[in-house]
Amino acid sequence: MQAVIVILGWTAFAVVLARALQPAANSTAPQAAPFLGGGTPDMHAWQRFHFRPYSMSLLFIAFEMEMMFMYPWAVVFVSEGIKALAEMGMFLAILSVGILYGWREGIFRWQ
Amino acid sequence: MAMTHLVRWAARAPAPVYAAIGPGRQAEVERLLTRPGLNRAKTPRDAAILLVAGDLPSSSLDALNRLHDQLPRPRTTLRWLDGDQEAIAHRITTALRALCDGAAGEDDRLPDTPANEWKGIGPHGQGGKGMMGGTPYGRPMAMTGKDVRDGLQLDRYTTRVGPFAPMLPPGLVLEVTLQGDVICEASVQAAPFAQPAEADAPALCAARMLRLLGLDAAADRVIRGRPLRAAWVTGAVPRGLARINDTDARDRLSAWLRSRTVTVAPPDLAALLPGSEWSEAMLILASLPPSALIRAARATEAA
Amino acid sequence: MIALLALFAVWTGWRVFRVDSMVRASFALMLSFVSVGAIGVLLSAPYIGVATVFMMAVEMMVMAIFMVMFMMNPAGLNPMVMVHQHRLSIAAGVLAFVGLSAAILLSPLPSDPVPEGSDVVAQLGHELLGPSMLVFETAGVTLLATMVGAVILSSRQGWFGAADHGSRPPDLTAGGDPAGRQPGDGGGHGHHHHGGH
Amino acid sequence: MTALLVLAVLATLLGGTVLAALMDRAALPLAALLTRQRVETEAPDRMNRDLSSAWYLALAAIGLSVVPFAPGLALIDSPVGIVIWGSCEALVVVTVFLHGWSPNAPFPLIGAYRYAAIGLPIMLPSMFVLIAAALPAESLSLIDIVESQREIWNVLRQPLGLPLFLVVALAMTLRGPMDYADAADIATGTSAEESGAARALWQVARLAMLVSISAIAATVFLGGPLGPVLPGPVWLWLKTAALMALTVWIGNRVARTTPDRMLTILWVVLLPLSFLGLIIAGVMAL
Repeated sequence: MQAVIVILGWTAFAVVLARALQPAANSTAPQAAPFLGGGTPDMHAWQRFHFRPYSMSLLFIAFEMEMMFMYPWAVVFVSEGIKALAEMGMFLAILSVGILYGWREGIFRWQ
Repeated sequence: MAMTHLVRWAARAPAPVYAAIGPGRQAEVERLLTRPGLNRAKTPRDAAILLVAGDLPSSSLDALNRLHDQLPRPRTTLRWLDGDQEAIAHRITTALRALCDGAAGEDDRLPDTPANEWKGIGPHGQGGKGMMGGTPYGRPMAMTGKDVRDGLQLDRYTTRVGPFAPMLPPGLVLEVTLQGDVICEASVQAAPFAQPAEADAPALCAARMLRLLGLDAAADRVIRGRPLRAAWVTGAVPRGLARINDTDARDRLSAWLRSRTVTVAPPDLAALLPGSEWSEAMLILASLPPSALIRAARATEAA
Repeated sequence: MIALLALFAVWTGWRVFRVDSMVRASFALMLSFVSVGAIGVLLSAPYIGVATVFMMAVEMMVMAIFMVMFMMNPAGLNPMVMVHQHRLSIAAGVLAFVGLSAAILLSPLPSDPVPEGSDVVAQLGHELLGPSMLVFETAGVTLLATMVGAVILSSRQGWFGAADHGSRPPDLTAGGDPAGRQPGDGGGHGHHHHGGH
Repeated sequence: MTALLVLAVLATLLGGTVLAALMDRAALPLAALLTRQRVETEAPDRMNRDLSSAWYLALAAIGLSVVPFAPGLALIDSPVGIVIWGSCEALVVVTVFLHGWSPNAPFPLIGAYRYAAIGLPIMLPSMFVLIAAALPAESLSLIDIVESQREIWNVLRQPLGLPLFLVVALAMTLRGPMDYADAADIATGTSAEESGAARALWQVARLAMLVSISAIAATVFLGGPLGPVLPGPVWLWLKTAALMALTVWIGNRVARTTPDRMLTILWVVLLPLSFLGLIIAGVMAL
């Protein structure tokens, strides 16, 4: 309960502070043009942005998902002893195969 | 009360200067901006003073006006024609103090009209016909096209960068088509301004690359002739970038750091840049000494 | 408190379909999940609750990236409608709501309060290493299959060359020209400056 | 007690931010920013632009709230402290992305996507080193992690932990070699279109995050409030300040490579290293 209230409290505090400190923005048209060192753009910058490491982000999600199993595992590691070590070793070995495969396919770089 | 303190502190802060560098003045400006009381702003939004060094050709006045208007108010423009560093540094601090004391600063130079006419067709007035049509908020949207790397046909963003972009050599106007952050096409719209041989000095060339690597303090030290204090400098530049005459960008940086002048044959920029990611492209350009770049761009422009 | 968070979750969930921008939609959905995670924390499931927040922050970030990448008008510069098949979706939504509410109201809910001071995270850990070990290891293999599948489907270049090497897109008309990118002109395959690093 | 802890978090955040500004020599320039106009770009996402700095600041405060100021005493006394901190890291990536997305301008947009590419995978080493620290404590709570360091600090027991976590700290505070969001080649990236008070607030939030992540690192690796003679909070402040100075120093001295290479380094070098760190921690804990 306290955790949730504290988190909500800090968020509200920061938002109020930011609103108070940041004045309303205003600009004339030439000021509002995006900065390009004196150059001009042809179009809006918002676009279907080609995020180059897209394969990496998919692999990352899968990896992140299983990392979530590791937190409860860490708590009982000492009390479960060698069994926990073996089981997590197996789990991580399976996942490392995925990383090795991704590396071999060259997904950890800009496509 | 709080406001007076704020203004007093603001007057004592290093003067944030954005430099628009003209023909022949690159080396002098780069040396000037390493002085302790001055701060080299990387974007006009962070600057209060626009320093215009040298005589700009009339073709770049429009860009200068655009740049001037992008500085937040209050702002001041200073022109620097002679080479006296002491005098201009003093003028900059005086101008900053005047701004802090409540001087009005300069008005916009360009008219306050949007880039394109707004076409109020959509139900809310800002759009065109269909999801991708029209000029919402005064500009069209990017459209899909071919990609040079993985063949995924997403949007292409075309823009001109320069002539006063902080990461490009002064005077160079590049028209680039980006897909994501990878350059698909590049063409030289205006060549860099001519610079004397002094701009090829190893310390200055090394400092330009160091700034791109995020080592501003180290770059200032190198220009002032002090030993470099930084780690993993040459290693951070990828191998094989802009390989010309058997030297790549990393080789040239290490030569400059050992105070050796580098000469390279002028490359074909329009062929060199496409296919590289934006930060690689900027490293490629910074790894070419200004003299080679100027000759390269002139050749491309003529062709 | 729980009711407020639940209301916030529903409101942000509704916003997902009312905003024009894909980025706003993704992160509205994230806020909805964050408040669900906070409800989990309040229901004495601290690990599950906070892990929900963690996972959803990451996943909605990736979702925003892909939404912007592939959707038309991703920033909502032109106004648009984010929902399709209005009637069907409204009917499905109402039906699901009624069904779930009925299930909640009609089924006898167990009352099994968590004893004060019990370590729920450790219990979860013992469960994973004991009775649910098979589930846990199966999840590992499933995720490996996910990884391999995602890489195969999304990556063009690979160990054995480009994924579409030698493939031919389907015809637009019977016996006509292939649709889309033509085999051989493969934007990028031929002139790859960066294959080496 | 709670009120006292709220005050402690606030005071630490405020004092630490001022200290960080002095270390960065940014105090006077930040004050000067407040005297200038705040410009607005064409058709921006106003809500996200205004809120991103606030979220960043809030995440710094939340992160600092899980740190125990004295043994057994934290504002958020949660059994899953390091998971809360992990969520803060994940939300920092979202916040920086929104900061770059919202101005509708090319350089901030490139910065935002670059940061997403680097900020997401950097969380994996971060999770591994924090889980490694949780092994000997048999708990995810930072209070228990402090208790587990009464005999020997984690920095000695798990030698790979602190160096790896410092890399994460650089990425979370947009600093030096990991500053892919606000790099020089894109004219300070996500901040390129911000001026005046908005720019100042974003920089302040960055500094506040430096305080927060240094306090977490001091707690997890340097025993937090543990130490002889002086009271707990003083030890925590001293260790936090030392780590802040170290982070700033590294950030100013190490070159930033291209995002493409850094991505490969993250997966191929840092991730296996953090694997190794976990194995070392596991064997030591048994």
